[in-house]
Amino acid sequence: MKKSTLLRAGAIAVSLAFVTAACGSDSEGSVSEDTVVTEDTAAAAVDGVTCDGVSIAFFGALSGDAGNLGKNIRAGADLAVSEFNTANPGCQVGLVDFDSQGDPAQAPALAQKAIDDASILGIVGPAFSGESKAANPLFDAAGLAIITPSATNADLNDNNWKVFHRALAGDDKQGPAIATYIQKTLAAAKVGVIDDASEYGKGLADIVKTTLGAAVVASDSIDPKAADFSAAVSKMKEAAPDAIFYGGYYAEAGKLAKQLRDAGVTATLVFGDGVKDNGFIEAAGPAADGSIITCTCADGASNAEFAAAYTAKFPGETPQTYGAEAYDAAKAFLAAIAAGKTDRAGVLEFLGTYDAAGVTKQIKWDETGEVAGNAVYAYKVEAGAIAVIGLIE
Amino acid sequence: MRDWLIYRTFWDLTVTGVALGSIYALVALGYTLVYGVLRLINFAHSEIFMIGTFASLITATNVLGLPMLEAGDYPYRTGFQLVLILLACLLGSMVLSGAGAVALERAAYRPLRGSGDQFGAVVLAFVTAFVVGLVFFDTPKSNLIFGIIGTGPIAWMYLNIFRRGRQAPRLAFLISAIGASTAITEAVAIWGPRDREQYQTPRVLEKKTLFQLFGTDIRIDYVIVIIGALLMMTALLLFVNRTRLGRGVRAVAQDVETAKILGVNVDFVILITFLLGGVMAGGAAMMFTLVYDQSKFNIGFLLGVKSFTAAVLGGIGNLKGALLGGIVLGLAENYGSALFGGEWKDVIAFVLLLVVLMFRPTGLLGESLAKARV
Amino acid sequence: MSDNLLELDHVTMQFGGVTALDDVTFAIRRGEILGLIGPNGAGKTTCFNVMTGVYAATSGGVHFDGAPLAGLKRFQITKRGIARTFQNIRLFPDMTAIENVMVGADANHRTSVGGALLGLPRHHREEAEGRNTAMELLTFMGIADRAGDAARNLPYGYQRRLEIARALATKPQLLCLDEPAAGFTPAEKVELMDLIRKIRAQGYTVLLIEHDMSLVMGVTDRIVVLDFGKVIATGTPSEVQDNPAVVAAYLGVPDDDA
Amino acid sequence: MSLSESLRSVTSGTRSVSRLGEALAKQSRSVRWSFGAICILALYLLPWWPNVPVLGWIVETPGTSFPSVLTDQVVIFVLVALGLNVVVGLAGLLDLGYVGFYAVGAYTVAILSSQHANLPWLLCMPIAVLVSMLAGVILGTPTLRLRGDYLAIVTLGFGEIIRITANNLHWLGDSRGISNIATPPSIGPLKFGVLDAKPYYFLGFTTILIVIFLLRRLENSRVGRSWNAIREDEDAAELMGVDTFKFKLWAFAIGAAIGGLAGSLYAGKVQFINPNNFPLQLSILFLAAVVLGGAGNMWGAVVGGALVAWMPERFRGFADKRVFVFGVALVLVMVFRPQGLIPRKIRKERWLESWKPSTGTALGSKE
Repeated sequence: MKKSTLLRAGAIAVSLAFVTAACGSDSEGSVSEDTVVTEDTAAAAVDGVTCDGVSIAFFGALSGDAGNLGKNIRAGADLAVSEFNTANPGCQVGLVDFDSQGDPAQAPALAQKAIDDASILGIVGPAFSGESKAANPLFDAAGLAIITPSATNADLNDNNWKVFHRALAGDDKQGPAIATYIQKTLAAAKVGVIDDASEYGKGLADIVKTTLGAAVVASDSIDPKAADFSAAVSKMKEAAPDAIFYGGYYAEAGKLAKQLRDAGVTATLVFGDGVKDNGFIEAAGPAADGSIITCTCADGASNAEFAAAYTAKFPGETPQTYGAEAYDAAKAFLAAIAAGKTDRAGVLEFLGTYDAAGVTKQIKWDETGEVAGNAVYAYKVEAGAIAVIGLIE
Repeated sequence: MRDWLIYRTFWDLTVTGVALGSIYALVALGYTLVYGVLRLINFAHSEIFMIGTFASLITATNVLGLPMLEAGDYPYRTGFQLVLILLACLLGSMVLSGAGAVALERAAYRPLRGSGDQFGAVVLAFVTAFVVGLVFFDTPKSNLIFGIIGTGPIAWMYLNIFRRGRQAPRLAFLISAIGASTAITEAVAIWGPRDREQYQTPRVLEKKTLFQLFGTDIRIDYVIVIIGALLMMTALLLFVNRTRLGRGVRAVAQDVETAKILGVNVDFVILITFLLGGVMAGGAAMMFTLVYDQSKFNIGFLLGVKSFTAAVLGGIGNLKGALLGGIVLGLAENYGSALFGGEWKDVIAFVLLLVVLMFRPTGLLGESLAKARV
Repeated sequence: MSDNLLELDHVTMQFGGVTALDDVTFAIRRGEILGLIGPNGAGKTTCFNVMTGVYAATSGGVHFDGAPLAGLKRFQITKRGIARTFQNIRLFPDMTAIENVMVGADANHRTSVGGALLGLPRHHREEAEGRNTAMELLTFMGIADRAGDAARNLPYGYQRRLEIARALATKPQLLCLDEPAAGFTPAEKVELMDLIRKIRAQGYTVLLIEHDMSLVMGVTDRIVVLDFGKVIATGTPSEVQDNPAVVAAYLGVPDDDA
Repeated sequence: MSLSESLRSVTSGTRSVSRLGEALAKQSRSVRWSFGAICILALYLLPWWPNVPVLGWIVETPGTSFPSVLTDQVVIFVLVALGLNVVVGLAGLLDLGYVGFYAVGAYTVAILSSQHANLPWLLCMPIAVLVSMLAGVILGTPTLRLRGDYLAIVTLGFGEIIRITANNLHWLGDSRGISNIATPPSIGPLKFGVLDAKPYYFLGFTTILIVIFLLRRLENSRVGRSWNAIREDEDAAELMGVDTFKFKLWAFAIGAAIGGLAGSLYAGKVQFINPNNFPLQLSILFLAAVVLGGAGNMWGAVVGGALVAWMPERFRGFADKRVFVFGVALVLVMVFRPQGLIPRKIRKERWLESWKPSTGTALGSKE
């Protein structure tokens, strides 16, 4: 029973993979055409692809403090690869892990190892912005294509890395969208902004602050390693804003939300994609209720096919943040392999013309590696779960 | 704008600062006691605190059966039941932290003093066998069994090596402490049910405002923390100054050799010192979970560093200094964060320490546990 | 130039409420062996510590070779020409005997980081000079056979002598010995007395704190007696021996207790 | 084989190493020199060791690039351990914020070659060393008067202050860090690019050799003796004429300079730094490296630094558990070998055997 579900889901996914492959060569193909082509190519492709000794790699934290996030991302890539391998007995693609622990100090040596492994044709990752900056120059020099499913830092694409791609919009898209949401949808006149002084959190908070301008009545930074945020809480309590945006990760967001509510702050809490994790709800408890979370990531769970395939491969689990993006990223590489690209230059070139419907969005990159479209989704915490509200206009 | 804010929020910051400072102070006591007696920075004391927060969690959920969250709401309790739960958690924290501190002393420090005993040998042997087992086994259970089987012969061997031990250099104690700290933290992170994620302790105390002071809400949890810290502090001072064992602690703090000649059982006194420090850290841990209701494997590290800073600020080895240092540090961090922004919090703490040491090289109240009665 | 090498001028030293030295005045003449005696807690070692800069006197001053010592750091006082040993041996335990002495000899050297890094001629000259000084002193003290051993591994008598050798290596004018015979057998004490005389014969001035009366009486030229931080007698050994105040202090005559 | 047995074999291993050293010391100068030359040559070829059978299996770092591990971790840790050993092992000053100096060196290069100017690495490196040294003096001047353990917490604070300042000041690149840091200039076949780590290793190893050479000179001089004396008994040292403050400050400054040197090498290699490269935990790891190897013994520091850097990469397969194992190993090594793997040795004065009294006696030379 389970197995058949798996197979069915696999077949669907594989067909999707081959759509993308077909589209790769046919760069003019539109979305509607794709869906039409799907049915035809799926059957034809099963015996079509042969390859030997090729693999793609996952680069990101699998252990250490950020390990859980990395495991979720890797799962998406893993799903795509195993679907591909099931469908192509003649082309078994490997998935090699590079566990950076999210540490920029370890990243260059791992990147070097990935580069030295000639079978690796593409990298899903690096997962974080810091390690991206440390590792990407190496990938760039080696001409090894990367698609990051999660590093959203705004200035990553300013580095003229020709190998750089990302499967979701950057914080330069997310920040203004958050500001818009706060001002338009929440209609907040007074806004408080807090960040965790990290690259991601402060970067996002700064964009939000700049966009909101005079509406920001109070702002502060917290030390994410500390347990007590009373200085920031007192400040917010005094300024009594209508909404508070926090730029940072979910663990601290949970503690902060709780302390804000305990102090009697009633403002609507707004967070960025770093908070989109069940850990936030667990940490904040009832204090999380009604919080708004934005993400440039799509909700993988709301794509029924993808969610079903995911649960089939990882029983009892549902797609987590960035899992769907990682799936799309891996699919792009697999499409390249399916199109007969077996060297890095070929894969890189292929990505430049890639244009296919992914689980999350239409995947097509501009010259800087930014994915087309500025989709930023809003989510809301309701009854102990993060539910998607929709796109932020 | 900032000046206006700090004026209006001054009393708010004072209350939270004193509450956080009280927790610093209780943890600082452990550093100060051990330092006063052994001249050792007990780097692993932060993990004793961490164990305490988990003890509170285990007592509340596993022993008392409280749920972490009740239908999306906190499992508030009131009246007699509330007091009982809080006391049980306090007891659990104190017992486990105290036991942890004692075990730490006997396994990681005592062998370095050249007087390692069976207990230390067994603990070290078990850990050794366990680590070796990691090479062969993947599941914690089989590893555990392997560890227990391996313990016997290795412990016997260790005991023999202990017998010819002599006092190690002080740096060795520090590194052993760092090693123990790393091992404890990582063990919780690896084999804890939630890995490296945060744990939530059930919130049984509703954080009601008791009264207002200078326009600031005074919450019940802060009041409990401040009063609790003062009570524990007083009890410790009474113990050290009024009891025979306390005199022993002071004697060893003053001069180990003389104390030995006078017939004080130095190893036992050191054990008591660690126990006291652990119990205080356990109390601090329970109060910590009361205010912040959460815990994590690495929660002790930064808090430990801060508490040690507080101990030095007040004058290391000085019990009252630990209290003063903790509260001064808690307040300085709060006021400083409000003035300069929270991202500078730790800078403020350390600059304060530097400035104080510049003018008072042995801290605010001077050092010496031996003179704690002054 | 005055005849006195070192003068204590109305030195008072208080710790909190306790007066350890009370208006102490005495002088050490060039080339003599002066004994500083007194019952336990009389302030002898405190007196030493004030002289060598460990404590700054509460009031009064110390003059050495005609110049005040106030405000000088300890190592500067050593370089001026006062060297000392310690009541409880304080060698550098993990360094060899020869290194211990060379640290003393280094007081007269000037090579620092730059010179050592570049291997300047002065560095080599001073190293050679230090080794020679150190070996000769060890030979002089009769402990050269253990020159290469760690100080902690030397027998007790050797350690005491090594401390003297280390102090002498600083080329002092005044050598201060703090109970050098503590723990010695009578035979060793006799040897030590010879040694002190030999040191004096080389032109050093010696200040000796000692408990053992026979040693003090046998070797010193003059004696200063301290009791409760006050100088109660000064004179030759025989004068001091007959001084009733000294006898009272040592024997604890009841009316002195008041 | 149980861990304690392997511990014992490590012990006997270091013992046989020291026995080898003793045996070598008895040999003639030419034998000793050629042995040293062979060792140095072999170490220069370290990046190729994984290709050697058996030895290769031992040293290789599965899952990550061995030459990069050498340059990014091993060389840096060895240099840092050498520098910290001056402070902790020789002068006996407990420094828990050594990462601060490492950061100052790396940031100086980053600022001068990328963030605010475009100076070449070769010019930035000496400036970085000087700036770190200056940082050492600035931190040391007020704090070295404090007693031992107060120094520990103050230095720890210093390391954090450096990191947080770098994290919060836009001028220092804040939390985003600084990219595009200049690499060392290529000389002939040695191309300091992005992909080949070997030139960096040769540079790093040469730097280590030079640092060892210079430190040996210091150790065998009045400076080294003064440091030892301060470590053994500070009060006695000062009363023997050692200007303790000056030499402690020198120890601090030299340690800081070497830390800064390591930082400048690191920045030049990876070309990107951010404050997360310099966490407080790294200071503690550095200290562990020195003490594990044997505080006060330069070779101990080298071995300790190399082991602490290399082991986690060698045992990547253990993922999370390696940190736990490292903690346990620290305790066990300290319990059974408290002086470190290669303990400090009593100096052998080779000249003692051939010493003959000179004409002028030391005592007679007085007036």
